[in-house]
Amino acid sequence: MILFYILAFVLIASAIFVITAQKAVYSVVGLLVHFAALAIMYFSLAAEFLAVIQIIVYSGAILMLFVFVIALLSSGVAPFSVGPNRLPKIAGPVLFGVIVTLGFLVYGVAHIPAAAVHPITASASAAGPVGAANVFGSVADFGKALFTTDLLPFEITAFILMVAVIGVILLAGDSAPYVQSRRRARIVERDMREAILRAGEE
Amino acid sequence: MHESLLPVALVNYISLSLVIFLIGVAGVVLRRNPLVMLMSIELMWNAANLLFLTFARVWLNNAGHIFAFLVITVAAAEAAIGLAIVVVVFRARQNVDVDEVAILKG
Amino acid sequence: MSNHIMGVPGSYPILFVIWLVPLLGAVLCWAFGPQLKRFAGVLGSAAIGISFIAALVAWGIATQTSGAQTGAQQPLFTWLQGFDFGLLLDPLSLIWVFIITGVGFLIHLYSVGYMWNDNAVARFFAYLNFFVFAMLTLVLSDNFVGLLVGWGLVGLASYFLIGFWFFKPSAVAAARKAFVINVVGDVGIMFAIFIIVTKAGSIRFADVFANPHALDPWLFWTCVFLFIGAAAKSAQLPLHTWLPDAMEGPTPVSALIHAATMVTAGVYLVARCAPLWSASQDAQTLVGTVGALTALAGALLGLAQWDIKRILAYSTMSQIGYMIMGVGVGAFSAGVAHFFTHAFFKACLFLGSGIIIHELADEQDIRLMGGMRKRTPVAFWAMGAAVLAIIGFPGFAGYFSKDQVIFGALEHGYVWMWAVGLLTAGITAYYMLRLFFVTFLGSYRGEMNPADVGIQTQVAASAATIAHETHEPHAEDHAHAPAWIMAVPVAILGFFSFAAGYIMIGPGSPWAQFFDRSFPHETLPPATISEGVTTGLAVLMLVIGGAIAYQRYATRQALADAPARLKRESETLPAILVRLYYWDDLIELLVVRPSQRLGEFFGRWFDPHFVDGVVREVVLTNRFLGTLVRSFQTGLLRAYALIIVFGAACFAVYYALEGALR
Amino acid sequence: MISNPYTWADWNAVFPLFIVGGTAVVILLVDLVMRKANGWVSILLGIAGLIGAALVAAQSYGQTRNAFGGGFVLGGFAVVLQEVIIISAIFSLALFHATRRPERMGGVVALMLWATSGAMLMAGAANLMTIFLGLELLSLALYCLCALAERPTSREAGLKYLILSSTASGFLLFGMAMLFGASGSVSLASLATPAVAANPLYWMGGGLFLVGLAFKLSLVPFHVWSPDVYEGAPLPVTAYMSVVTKAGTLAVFARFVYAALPGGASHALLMPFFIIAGISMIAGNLGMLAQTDMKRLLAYSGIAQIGYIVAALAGGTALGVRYAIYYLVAYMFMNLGAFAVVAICSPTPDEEGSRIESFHGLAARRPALAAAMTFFLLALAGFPPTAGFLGKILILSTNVGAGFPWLAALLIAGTAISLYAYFKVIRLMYDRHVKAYHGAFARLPLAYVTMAICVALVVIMTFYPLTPSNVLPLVK
Amino acid sequence: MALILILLPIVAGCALFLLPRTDRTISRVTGCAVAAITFLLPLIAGGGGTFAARWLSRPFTASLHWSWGGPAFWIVLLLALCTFCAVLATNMAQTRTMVALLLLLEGTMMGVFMARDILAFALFWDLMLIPPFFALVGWGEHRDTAWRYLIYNFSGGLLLLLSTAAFGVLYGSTDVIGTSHQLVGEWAPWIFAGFAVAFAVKTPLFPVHTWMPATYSDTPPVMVSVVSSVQSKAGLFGFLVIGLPFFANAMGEWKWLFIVLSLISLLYGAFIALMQTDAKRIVAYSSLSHLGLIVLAIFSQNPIAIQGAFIYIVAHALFSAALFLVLGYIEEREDTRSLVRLGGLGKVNPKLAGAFTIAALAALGLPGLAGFVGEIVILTGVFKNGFFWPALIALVPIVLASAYMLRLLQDIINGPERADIPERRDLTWIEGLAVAPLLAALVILGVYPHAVLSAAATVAAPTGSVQVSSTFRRHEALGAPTLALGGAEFRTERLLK
Repeated sequence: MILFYILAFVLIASAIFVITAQKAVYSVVGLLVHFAALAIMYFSLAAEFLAVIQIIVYSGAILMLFVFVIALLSSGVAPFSVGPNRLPKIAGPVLFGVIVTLGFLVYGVAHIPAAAVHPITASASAAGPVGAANVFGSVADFGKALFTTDLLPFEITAFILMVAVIGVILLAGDSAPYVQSRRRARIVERDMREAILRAGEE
Repeated sequence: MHESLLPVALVNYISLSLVIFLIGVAGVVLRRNPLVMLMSIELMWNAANLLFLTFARVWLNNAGHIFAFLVITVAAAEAAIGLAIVVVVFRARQNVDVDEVAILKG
Repeated sequence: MSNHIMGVPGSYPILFVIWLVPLLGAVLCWAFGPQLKRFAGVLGSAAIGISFIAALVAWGIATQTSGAQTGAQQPLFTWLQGFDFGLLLDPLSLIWVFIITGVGFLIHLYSVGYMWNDNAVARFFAYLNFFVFAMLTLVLSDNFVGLLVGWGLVGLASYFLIGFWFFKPSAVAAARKAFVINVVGDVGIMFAIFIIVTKAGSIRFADVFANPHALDPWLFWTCVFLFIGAAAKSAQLPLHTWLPDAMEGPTPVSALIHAATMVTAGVYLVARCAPLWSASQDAQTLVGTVGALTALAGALLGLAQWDIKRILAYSTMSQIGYMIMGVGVGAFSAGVAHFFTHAFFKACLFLGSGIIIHELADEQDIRLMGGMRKRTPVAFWAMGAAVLAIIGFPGFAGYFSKDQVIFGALEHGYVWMWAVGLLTAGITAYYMLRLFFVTFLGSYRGEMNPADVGIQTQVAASAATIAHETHEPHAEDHAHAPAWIMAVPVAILGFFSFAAGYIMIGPGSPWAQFFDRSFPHETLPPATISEGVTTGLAVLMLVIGGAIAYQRYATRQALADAPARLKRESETLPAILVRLYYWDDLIELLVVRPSQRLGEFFGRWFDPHFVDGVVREVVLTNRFLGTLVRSFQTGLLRAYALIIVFGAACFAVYYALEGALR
Repeated sequence: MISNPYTWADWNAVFPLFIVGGTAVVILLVDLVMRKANGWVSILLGIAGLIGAALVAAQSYGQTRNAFGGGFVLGGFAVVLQEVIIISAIFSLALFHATRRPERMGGVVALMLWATSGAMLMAGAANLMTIFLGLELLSLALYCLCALAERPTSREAGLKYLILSSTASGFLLFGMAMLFGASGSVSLASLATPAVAANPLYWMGGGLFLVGLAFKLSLVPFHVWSPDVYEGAPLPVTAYMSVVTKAGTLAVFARFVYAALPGGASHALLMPFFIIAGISMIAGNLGMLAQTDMKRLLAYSGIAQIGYIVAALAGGTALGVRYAIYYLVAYMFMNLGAFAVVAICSPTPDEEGSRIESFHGLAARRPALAAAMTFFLLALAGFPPTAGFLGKILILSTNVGAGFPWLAALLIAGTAISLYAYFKVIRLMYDRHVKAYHGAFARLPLAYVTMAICVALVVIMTFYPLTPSNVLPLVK
Repeated sequence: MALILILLPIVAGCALFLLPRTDRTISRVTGCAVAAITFLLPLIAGGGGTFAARWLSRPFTASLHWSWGGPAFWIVLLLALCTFCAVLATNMAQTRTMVALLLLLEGTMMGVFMARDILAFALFWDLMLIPPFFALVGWGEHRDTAWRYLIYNFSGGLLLLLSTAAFGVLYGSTDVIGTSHQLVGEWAPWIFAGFAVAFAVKTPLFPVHTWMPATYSDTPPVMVSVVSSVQSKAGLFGFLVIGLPFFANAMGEWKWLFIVLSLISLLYGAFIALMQTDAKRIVAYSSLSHLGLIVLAIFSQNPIAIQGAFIYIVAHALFSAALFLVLGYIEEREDTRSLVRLGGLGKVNPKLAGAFTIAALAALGLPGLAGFVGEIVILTGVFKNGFFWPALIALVPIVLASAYMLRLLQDIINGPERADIPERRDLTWIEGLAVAPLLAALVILGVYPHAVLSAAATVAAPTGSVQVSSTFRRHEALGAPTLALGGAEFRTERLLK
């Protein structure tokens, strides 16, 4: 319980840091903290596999990508803000209003359910596909679901990853000489496909 | 529904993820740096993930886990493409200030 | 009683001859005009002549009786469902047919000479024949719609003939004025027809007159609307102003249309609808009043005119006033009688004046005439007879008919109309004799400076010049027509101006017998003043008027200083008469101008800027809204994000509320 | 070992989708092998694969199959939508300038095919997971495709699309999470119970879910991205996006309307959506008024047109979904036909968009093209005798019958406004007083074919208005 | 058979575009031949020439259903005649294009007038806007005229569409023209209002008329002769075949509004025509005035008045076509249509003047010509139904008509000759042939209108009888809806009263 509040504090603080940090690199650091806290939160929710994935994929892959790009772009002079702030003056109040409105939303969702949710729990709980409490969230449980009931989404992710790969190659290789990008594409593509196959075998 | 499996009340989880989500929203609107915008979007998606896992726990339904896994995968792909686009924009302009990227309007 | 007047149904081919031969003449003249040239006149006259002969032949069928019916009725065809057309020849229409074709024939003949030098002679005769056809349609129709068709067509013919010299702006304007005022009359009749169709369920005279009270409570209004038509056509107050202007047409046209026939259509209408008028006392009073006032007003205006044709026009107006008064108050036979005699003497006067005008190369101002007795003796004698007729000189045609009318008013109980009739008779005597004296006596003043006789130069000169220019002589010859062509008709008409009245003396006269079955008989209380006294008073008025005219214009003294007197008189005429009671100005001010202003306001301002402006506003609003929509499209990524977030927030509020309130 | 719970029947249901996705891989391989080939090989291969997929998918029409435990429901509705998506993809491929950058053609076609498979997945997706994945597969491919042209506007379009779409996906995901929380299941069918409807989470989740859909459909006010992205993206991609994104999302929306709504809740739940559909009809047409770029104009037009289509679903009547499909198909042909003409007339195909100037005096230069363009614009405006006309009639009658006369009135008002914009283009083509544009026409044989087919079908659809009869129920 | 009348002109019109741009002879010969065929075919074949094919079965029954029988017969002949005359009179730089547009216009209007299905009616209703629009784009003097024409009429068309949809949903079928079935219920007046606005715009009626003067003065005369004579009758025809048979009650509810508007149109158009100087605008505003009379007739709902309306439709078509053709000739010769600059044409061009005179006289309602018949019959009927004041007020514009028509006529053909008038040739025989049939028809119709009215009787029949209201047939939706949609279902119930 204490853990939850600590994590909640860390999560919110790091999130605010992410969006307020002066430099993009600081934001990345904030995000790293955020993801780490989130992974712990996932553990507390009995989602061990997801927690691991969170660390590996987000912190390990995505954030590294961000760092690379920041490094790449920072070679220029002040690439992130070169002109005046063009956002209309009205934007501040509007955003404030929006946040307040969504605060209202929090209020609504947080306080109404107490009356509304409970009556249905009994009837609804029987309906859902419910796993056993002890194995819930384990890697085996997760893997089984991934390769049986939710096999189709998993297959689709293969396409998504291929899109990402080919897309990035086409975009990034745009101004590079043709042959090189072509070769690179081939290699990356083969690697991706192997990775997907491997994932499928697991 | 097995709300008792949660360490604290469900409301707290929902509120937490909402707050993180809103912070992400604010980040998208307030920041001019596309990289930070992308990060803010990651915050939003992660808030959703947190919610998925919470409800997966409550309902003892690992579909939420699968969903969260898929979201992470998609987020990775999306981040890769997003960064690539940022890079190509940068190549053309030597900066990536989103307030300056406004040729298209009207 | 009143259903006596409708003809015996049957097949009467002769009616088609009367009716359609003029149309044939018109078509031939129109189609073969370039080939016919002057022979168009011969052809046109022949057509009318045939028609006249046919009318004579048809005397028998027109007066035949069968049971309650008199005359001949020839069904034609179903114009529309419930609107059956047919021809009707009964004594009343026969009289009109006689005048139209008989006097018409003479005028046609005269026109051959009058239009000798005009290029468009074929067109002229085509119009003239067409007019005769239209007028015959009017009087031969056995129903109101057919009558209205004829009514409109004579208006058209009149329009064509007034504007015959269509390159002359004044003629064109006069034609338009005549037509428009006549359309006012047409719509009046139209409205009467609505009432008749609605109430009586038929448009045939026979059915409507069988029971006039079927029109109640609209009977009076039917009469009023019919009379609007009559007033417009017959130049009664207040729709009279077109008639003097109509003198812009060639003189034979004035004689035929604007004196003898068309303008008396109103008299015909009232006489034809005698059963309606008999049934409505109010209508009698109204129409009699208008007639009497018109008679007086026309005569007064005649005092202030110098243009020979305009004087005659006002006298026509005045005389038709008599007729209308006659038929209006119920003295139908008397009114028709005055029409009959008037046709002769007025046609004679116009044709005679035409000879003078022709002689003087289109000069029409009597102040520039004088001494015409020697130059145009035929005109002098014929017009002399006609003037005596019009002023009601005992023994001449007008004496008998006018007397009947004036006494008829008294007989029907309208004493003041009787008095007005007598007064008008005196005035008529004065101005007609003035016309006669100034024109024919003394010495010729045509070589004088117009200003010396009181003519405002610009007006007179321009009129004369334009009149000069209008005649476009044939290239090949400038010769005048043989004199007899114009003289003979005038002479014949002059004779009838004298003689036509003798058929109508006394209660058992041929005239009275002829119309015995045509008009409703009424038993009237004996008049307070006997007919003899009336006649005596009329003659007295005539003598007074004539004496003044003689004293002023015909004595040796007067003839000697005629120019100076004319000048003085021209300058001292009362303005109200010179400006025609300001009636034209008033119409201009109250009707024409407002209409034009309204038209301009609507057309120049209201339509483009208001009605269309509203539409344009809508379009502009659209443009503005389009700009508004696009103004959100700033191109700023963050602004877009904000808009989306804002929209999402709105959604969220809605769903939070919906979810919570559920 | 884990036993696979799914049989061949399940895999058959998604077979067309994998044909398309597989073709993309084949194209990449062929591209590797045949280095010297110009882009036509890729395009023709892609078209062949799509046609194959279309034929296979057509086999399933007339049967309803519930594959993958409710993840994918194949039936009349899904098949029709898949066919729409495939045809749009074929017609869009036909608009590519294959010879311009042949070395990239393979990748581009592959991306487009994957996007197509994503949209096809959406057409049958019946649980939140497949919906999300289909949507993202489509979107991710489109981000790349949008940014691919070598001009700043294209990059900008890619960036804007990516950021905004991801943000909207965030809303969508959050909504999905709440829906999951409300029912404890990711299946749409399980949402359709009264008990779930009593849960505020369901309402909030449904609302955010609809925000995400509204963004993809580009309904006002979530439309802001579409004019910019359409203008910036390469023309074939714009053409593709204008139909496929909408078709896929519409499929999801229709399934949500017809399958995921518990009794009694639908009216209140969907009302905001129909309101913004109504606003879109007006605002989209207003936005068109002063545009000078054809793609942008058609983007605004698309905003309005999707408003009409969504309006057809108002009231959730049985006929409404059929008419929505009818109008969608009509819109596909009209819009793609118009894009084909624009593609042919674009002065410099891969550079600065398609300015309206290139249509000035077109009637004198290429009467047939001008006539075709006129026809398509008339069709979009709802003039007879086009499917746009009949489609509007059908939607109007649905709205009136379902108790949404105000939507019908807005449709009428919007159409009236749209006239200006469409007829401005028509007038510019025919007006002799306008200075004619003189530029080359693109050599796109396939685009001419597309144009001809579209004209024919738009007319034929008017007089033989076939609508699929077995589209309901959407969930077994 | 009926389909031939629609497709032949359209196909021929499209085919003409294959000819070279400069062609004059072939296109005119073809055009005349097509118009002649469309004129003769119904005459020779007789009957209804019905073509019917099922089009929609849901959400309501609709058919592609056309027939030239009944009231459409005379309008079809009229349209073919006017097209024939217009094609014959076409003589301009772009003859081929103009003839093609005229044929397209004919074909599309055939589709309107022969329609036996409201949806088919609506289909061609919008379609017939296209040829004049292109004529305005190609030849118009002002840029926004084409817009005005299109926006107004298409907006009306959209309301027509909305009402058609509502009609179909409520009644179950749109394949109804030629039958009579009274619609009642709270929605009926509003459905009718949609129709009525569309018809009023097309006619046009007072507040929505501003497209008309501009269009009539800007469009080439040959095109406007067809537009003003026949196309403007589509709205009135709609009132006759859709309004009266199905919405007699609704019309009764809107009666006074439309009567007042029609009276305003009558007076307003007449007053404006009084002061215009553009000859074509005078005729345009006179059309506003004249057609107001027909609207008055229709809304008086008197059988006689409706007969009169029918005959006046034909009469107005004939004389407005003739007037515009003649004005076209004049404009072609003198290069102006300003009354200020024209004058004295009658002397040199007597045939032209004669044709012009007859047409103008018919327009001002001279007894003996067709216009008069319509006026008197209409107003008789109006009066008969107790509309005293409307009938009386409607007489005023007749007087005004004589004033403005004579002004038009006289200012052009009368008066002194103008020295600066360039061309001085009289009508050629082809030009004469183009107006002669119209003028002849005016005379014949004026003298013997019974022939046309016996056809018109079929239109007026339903109004004379007592209307029996009935419940609507409810359309059967396909299958059962999967969901009971509470609110929506409730509203549906109320709508389907």
